[in-house]
Amino acid sequence: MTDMKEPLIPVVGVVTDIRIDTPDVKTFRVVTPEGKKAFAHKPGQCAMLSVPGVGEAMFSITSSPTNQEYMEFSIKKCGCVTEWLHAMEVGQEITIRGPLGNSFPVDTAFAGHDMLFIAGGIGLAPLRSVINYCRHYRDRYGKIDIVYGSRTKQDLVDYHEIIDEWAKDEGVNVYLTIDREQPEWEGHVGFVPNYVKELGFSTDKIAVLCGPPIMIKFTLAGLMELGFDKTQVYTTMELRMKCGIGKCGRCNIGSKYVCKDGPVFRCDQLDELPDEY
Amino acid sequence: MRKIAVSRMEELFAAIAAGQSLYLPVDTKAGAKFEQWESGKQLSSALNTVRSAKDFFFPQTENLMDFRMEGKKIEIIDTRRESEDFVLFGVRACDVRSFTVLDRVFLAEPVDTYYKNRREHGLIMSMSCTRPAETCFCGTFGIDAAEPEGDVVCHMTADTLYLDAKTEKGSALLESLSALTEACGGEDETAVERHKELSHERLSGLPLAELSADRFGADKTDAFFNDPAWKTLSEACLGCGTCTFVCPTCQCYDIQDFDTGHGVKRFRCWDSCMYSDFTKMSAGQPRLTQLERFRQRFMHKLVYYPTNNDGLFSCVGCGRCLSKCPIQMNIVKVMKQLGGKQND
Amino acid sequence: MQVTEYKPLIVAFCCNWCSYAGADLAGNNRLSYPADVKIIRVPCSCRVNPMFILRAFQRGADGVILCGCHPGDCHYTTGNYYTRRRMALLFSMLDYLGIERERTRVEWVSAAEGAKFAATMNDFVAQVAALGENKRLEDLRCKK
Amino acid sequence: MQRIGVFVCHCGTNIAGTVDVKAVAAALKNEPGVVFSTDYQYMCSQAGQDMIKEAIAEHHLGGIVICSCSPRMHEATFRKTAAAAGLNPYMVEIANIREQCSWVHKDMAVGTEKAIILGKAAVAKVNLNTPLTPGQSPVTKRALVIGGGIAGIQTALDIAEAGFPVDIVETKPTIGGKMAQLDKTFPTLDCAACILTPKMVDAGQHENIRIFSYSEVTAVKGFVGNFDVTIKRKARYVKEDVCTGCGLCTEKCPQKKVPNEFNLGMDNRRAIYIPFAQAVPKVATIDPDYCMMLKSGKCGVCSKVCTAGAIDYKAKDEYIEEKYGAIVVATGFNPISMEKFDEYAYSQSKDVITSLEFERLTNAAGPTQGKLLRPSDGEHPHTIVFVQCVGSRCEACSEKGKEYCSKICCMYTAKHAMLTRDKYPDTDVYVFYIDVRTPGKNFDEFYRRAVEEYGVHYIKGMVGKVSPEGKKLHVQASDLLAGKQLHIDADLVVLAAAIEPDRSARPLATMLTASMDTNDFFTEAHPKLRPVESPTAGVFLSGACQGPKDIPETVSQAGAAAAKVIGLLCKDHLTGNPCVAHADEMMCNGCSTCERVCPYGAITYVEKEFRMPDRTTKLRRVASVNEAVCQGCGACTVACMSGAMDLRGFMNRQIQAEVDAICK
Amino acid sequence: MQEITREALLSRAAELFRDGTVDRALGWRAGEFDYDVTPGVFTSAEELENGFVWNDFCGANFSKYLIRETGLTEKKVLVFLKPCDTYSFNQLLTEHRFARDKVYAVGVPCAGMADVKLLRDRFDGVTSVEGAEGGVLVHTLYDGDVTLPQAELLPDRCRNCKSKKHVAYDELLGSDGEVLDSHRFDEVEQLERMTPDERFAFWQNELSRCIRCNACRDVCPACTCEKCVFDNPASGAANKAPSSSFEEQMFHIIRAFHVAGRCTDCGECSRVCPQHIPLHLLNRKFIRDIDRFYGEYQAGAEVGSRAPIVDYTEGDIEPGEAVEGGARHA
Repeated sequence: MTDMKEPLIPVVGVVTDIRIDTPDVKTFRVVTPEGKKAFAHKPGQCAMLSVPGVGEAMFSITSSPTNQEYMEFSIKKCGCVTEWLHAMEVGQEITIRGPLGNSFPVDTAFAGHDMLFIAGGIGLAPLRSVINYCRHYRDRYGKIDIVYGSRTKQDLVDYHEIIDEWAKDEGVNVYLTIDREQPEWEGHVGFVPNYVKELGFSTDKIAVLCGPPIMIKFTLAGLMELGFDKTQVYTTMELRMKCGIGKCGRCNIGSKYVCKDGPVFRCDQLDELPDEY
Repeated sequence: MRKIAVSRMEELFAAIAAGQSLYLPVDTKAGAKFEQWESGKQLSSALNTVRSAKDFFFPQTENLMDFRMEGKKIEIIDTRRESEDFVLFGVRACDVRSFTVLDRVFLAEPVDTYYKNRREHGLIMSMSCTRPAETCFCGTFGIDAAEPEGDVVCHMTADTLYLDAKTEKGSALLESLSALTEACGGEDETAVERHKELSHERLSGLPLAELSADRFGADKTDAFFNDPAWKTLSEACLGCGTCTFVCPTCQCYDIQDFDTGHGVKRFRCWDSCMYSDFTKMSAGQPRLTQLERFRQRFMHKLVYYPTNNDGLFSCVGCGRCLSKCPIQMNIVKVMKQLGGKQND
Repeated sequence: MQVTEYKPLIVAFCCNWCSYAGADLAGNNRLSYPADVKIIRVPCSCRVNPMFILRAFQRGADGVILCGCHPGDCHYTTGNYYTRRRMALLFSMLDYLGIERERTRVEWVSAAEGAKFAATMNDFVAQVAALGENKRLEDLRCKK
Repeated sequence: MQRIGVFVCHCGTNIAGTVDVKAVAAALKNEPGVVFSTDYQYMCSQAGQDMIKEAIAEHHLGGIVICSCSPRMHEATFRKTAAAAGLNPYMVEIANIREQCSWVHKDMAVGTEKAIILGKAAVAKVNLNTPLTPGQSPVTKRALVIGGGIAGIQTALDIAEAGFPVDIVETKPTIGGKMAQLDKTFPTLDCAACILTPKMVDAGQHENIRIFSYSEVTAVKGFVGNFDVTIKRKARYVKEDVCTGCGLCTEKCPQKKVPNEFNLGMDNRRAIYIPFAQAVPKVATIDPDYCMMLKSGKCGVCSKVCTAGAIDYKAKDEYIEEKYGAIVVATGFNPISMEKFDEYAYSQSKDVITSLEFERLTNAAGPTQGKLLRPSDGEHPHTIVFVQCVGSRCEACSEKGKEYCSKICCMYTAKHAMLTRDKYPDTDVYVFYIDVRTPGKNFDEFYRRAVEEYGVHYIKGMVGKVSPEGKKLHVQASDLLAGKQLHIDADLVVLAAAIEPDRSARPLATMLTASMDTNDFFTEAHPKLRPVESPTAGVFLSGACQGPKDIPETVSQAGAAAAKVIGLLCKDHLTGNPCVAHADEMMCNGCSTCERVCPYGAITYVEKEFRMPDRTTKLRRVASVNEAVCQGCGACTVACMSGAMDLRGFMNRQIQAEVDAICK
Repeated sequence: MQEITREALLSRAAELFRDGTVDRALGWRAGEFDYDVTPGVFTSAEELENGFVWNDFCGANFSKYLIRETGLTEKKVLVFLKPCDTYSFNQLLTEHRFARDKVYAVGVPCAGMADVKLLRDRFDGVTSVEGAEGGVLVHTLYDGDVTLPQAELLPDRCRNCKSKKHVAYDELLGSDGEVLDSHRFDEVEQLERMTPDERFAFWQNELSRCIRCNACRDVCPACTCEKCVFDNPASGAANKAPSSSFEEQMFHIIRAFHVAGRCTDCGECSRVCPQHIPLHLLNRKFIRDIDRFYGEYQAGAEVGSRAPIVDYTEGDIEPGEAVEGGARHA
């Protein structure tokens, strides 16, 4: 955890760019009023964004820590705060507080390994920072496979970045899928868990999973079938949060606080927690 | 150790209050309550206050900051003012321990500066118990009501108040009161010992004296999480927040914004894990029924908290929930049910 | 009327069919009343929830007045009868809690009673002004 | 949050004279959501509206606030403007800065400050507005006319002529109503029967008209375009479709002592009867109160003489249910009872009669075959006193009569007086009056002819007392103009009794949820602009049920009501008001409290299965609002404890936002 | 002492379980002491035999639990109802909160229920309370054993009991009582006679103690909303903490208003308030006003009755007069 002198008091952030990703996902670029990045972070960490009067909510930082100029957040519209954020225009100030939570063990457990990233829908948002981190320090990791699926082509977040940048990188394989046939789609059609099994990855890698609970459940089962061990699989969790620093008492699963001890968990660690998520 | 005649308490209070705010339990229509001392206010004779003393460090509502907005601009205003020193007099052993429990949450990294600020400015003058109630079970958690923790520990016999400084802060306070108080001699030591003995005797004779927490503690999640007894225990729970709010160690809170019409106040307030919307998200609800919420509260006190805090329980046995729960459900019943025969 | 520095803030809920039209008529006839009165249009006086009234006081109103069609003339036949009962009970409760009874009022003003509207507002503003600022139902956070 | 445009209208100097409109526009520019703010001379002008449309397009506005005159004035205008620019019309809010600001405040600073606050409230509200789409409901293309008098007949004929089926429900055995009882009509003096009976026949034979005579409406459910009506067809013991109307039974019936209501009891009819020769439908009816067969099972004469075999003693009341798109109330009037008017000796002397009884006495089809004879002894009366305003224009507190003017009495009294003098020049005719009211085409001329040509003695003054003395009636009266007491020995006294709505109107109003005034006349939706519509959508008013009327007025109102009905039935669908109540089913307790306060019966309850958060299902009782019936008063929203019930367009949060904005 | 014994209740319950009428029963479970009984759901006669308690501290009103329990069973739920509970029971039926045919209600006479708070106010360390000759015998830690008349244990709601008559039951054990002529409005009237300043001071003092634990609301048999407005962020009225005196006023005024005409005056709100706020005085004010303005009305006296607040007459009192009348009437 990064040292925060005043963990509850945010700083002001200015939205300098808004990108429409999908019909319900927008990506917001945020800097301080001085035009700097609000704070340094690690891949997988989160921040609390707030619109005073509307509320505060936790979002994973989508941009890579290697980006020293700004932070980005890909946000799906699904509640009060997100609705407000979606209605915003460039130049709007918000507040930002963080970094919060743990991060992916990019420099330890991941180092030197082949990586398999599996995401569904908006689940790509937390993975984007770690994927871009791995791409940035390309020599530290082995082969990178990315499986990403969404309902439709329009719902694929960061589609252009995936096609124009990721897919063109050496040693990076991107596998896209959508749930149902669509006229302008020539790629794979089917659900992510099935696609992962079809692709049949070798087990000598670390898998990172993020997506809706049902997708995680089936993909994890699929990975087990392929011979993965739970210690090789990482995922991120999301629960209702208020303080973000493990004190307000609501995001615990057993003795672990998702906001402080998470959001990144190794799947075998999750097994030790009571079934209450 | 220093002493002062009970008949001169008013002078003592006046002397303390001269340097800082002094809060002490006083009797009100609705039971004892911590109030700021002013001339004429008497120390309550009640065993304990209805509300715990946690308010002083973790108030029920607290303005965290203000926001001023104009057009697209936001200004963040830290509304805190310089805190003043204060003394809490007459805090019982259980409540003093609750501060330790709270400290482990709020002073853990990242430190809650709001709490820390108050904690640094507060001085605890605790008071040993001689008339523990039938609902008391602090002993279960290793608390000695005859020998509380605190900056200054007080023992009150029929005619004398003994003041024993346990910390530097405490010593400094007693130092400042030295003109008023007398030094203690050997017979005073004896008197205090006798006082403690009486206290111990009474504590050991309490109805709940035998209650044990041994079965609970760190890493016992699996032992209790799926116990069928949770259903029976929780079935009458109304889901109100009474137990949480009278509890000295419950520290869950909510952060909310209030639009005043000319700005936004962000405040935090006590919340309760017993409330159905405590963990509710637009996407779902991990604790669906009162059973899960009820279980959370007691698992937290007896298992989760000890797991994260070297085995320390986050119950201090003050007994408030025993007397305040609308349906008379409480941690003692929970411990006995889950603890099986051991506690019968 | 005595002119004082203090300007009370009055929220007036007016039903669309009678009282709001009555207020319009007062305007048509250039019958003046203090600008302290701010009107909120509701379809019927029975749309006014006691919570709106309390909220107005919370946010700094010094007086709240409800205007509706005369009993028996409600556009919706019965709306103002319910208003009458609800407000009788609410006002009595506020009084019971020691909140000045002069801060609240219900007045029946028809679409033809522009003069009555203006007179009512003049009277109510004077009545509230005489009481001074609302202290008993205030929310300190909302004070400037 | 919306992207909001603010448009501040000068209204020439109407607003700009007391409000600094530029300052208002500038102040509102900083409100949350406002992306565009401007002012203009006349927002409602074509140029102003074009400006709004352009701004909506250019700035992608999601909501607009117009600071202008009262929404009662131009809300509809600006909603249309918004719609024309592709914005949902309900994303428009109006800040009333003219009637409720510039016109009532004189100081520029004060007016400007208030206008800004009103503008802020409108902005705060529009920020929470949601696009609303009015609901649609189909229209049953059939009308119901309740009452078969001239009002009902005319309405029915007009609707039927336009091609829509229409049913008339009449409580009596025949249609025709009061007009059928009249002799001549003022001011043209044409014969009532001559002009009415052809219409009755038309109605009876029209392919689009069904007549339910001897029937009553007993239940009305539903709403405009979709009424479900239950009609009770009272047992008439004669098969309507079999009876030929030959009338033989009515001659042979041994029960001859039944007071004949058509002649107001001045003669008798049989227990089986046809009210009058031109009755429609022309079928007999057995009066169960008098029929020996029905009462004691002994008789059966009518059945024996009926060659068609139409008599059916075992008939029962029948209930039929029918759907209608529109309902016209034409329940008409009755003269009030004269019981309370002892001073005129109505109950003491047969020779004190009401004007309607006088009509029957002068009618060729009446008890005297049209000869004016005294009811007591059948002699020709030589001195006749007419008393006007009996029970009309009474003091407010008077328990005896009505406060209102019955409107028709002056004219029919003049008619009676004139006709009497015309037929029987040897008669002295006196008319006592308070005022003579003759506002109508050729009315005053008519009255003056009575006085000037026919020598009727019009005396301004009230009759104090009528006392029967021997064969004479001693009339004590005052002549206000001469300032003296008069004593007249009259042979006949005719009372111009006030008229009142038919008794059946009150329960009917309840069924229809139509409102009535204190006199039980139906209330119109607007006294000037919507005189033939009731406040309840789809319910229309025809004739004297709405207020006293003469025949020409009745017929014109009947036609107007028909026109409204036709206008309604021409539509395939009705577009509702979208500002209606709506229950959030997840929060609804199903407690029925809202149902109790709904004046329209718009709320019903349904048992619905819900998926609970724990993935179980649960059957819950929840409120459901019929949006076509709901009128949007909001009574239910306050009755609802949980806040499940809210009113679109005036949501709790919107009103609270307005309160907040005003109080900040 | 209660007229009906534990054994009588148990044997009746056992029969009902045996003949299959019910598959669950709402009753009281023993606690650590005589007085800390907890409501519970028993699913067999054996379970009742082992854990069921019936004594003077069984005051909790079960009606509200029926909403949940009737939804969980195919059979009926057995419930024991004291006279005052039957009013809440009827009121919930009026509001369609549970199905009548899913309940088997046994009326139980009530001699008044004891409140341990009253003992605690007088003695330190009350360890047991038992019935004794001439009242109750109280064992205490420091004040010895004390015998008290039963009446001294009765809380306000029992001292001012409005009715000993059951208004709903499937069967009645023991004898039924009468609707009583209680003095329950005395305190309300006393407050009404005060000056507005005094009243304001009184309520400020009382309400300022509120900790917004929601016990009053959550125990209230009239407060059964699927989602309370005070918990619903979308209502605009949600508030969680007494962060200003206004929010205390708002919460209690609106809560009282929401139960006006529905509150049966069961007194549970005041019983459970950890801060001893006399909340029943708010509800009673509404009851008093309703009686005074619109004629006597007892919520829950009959199923399906129309509460005066959702009714009207053309000649109702005007709000201005109502306020005048409030202070004048004695």
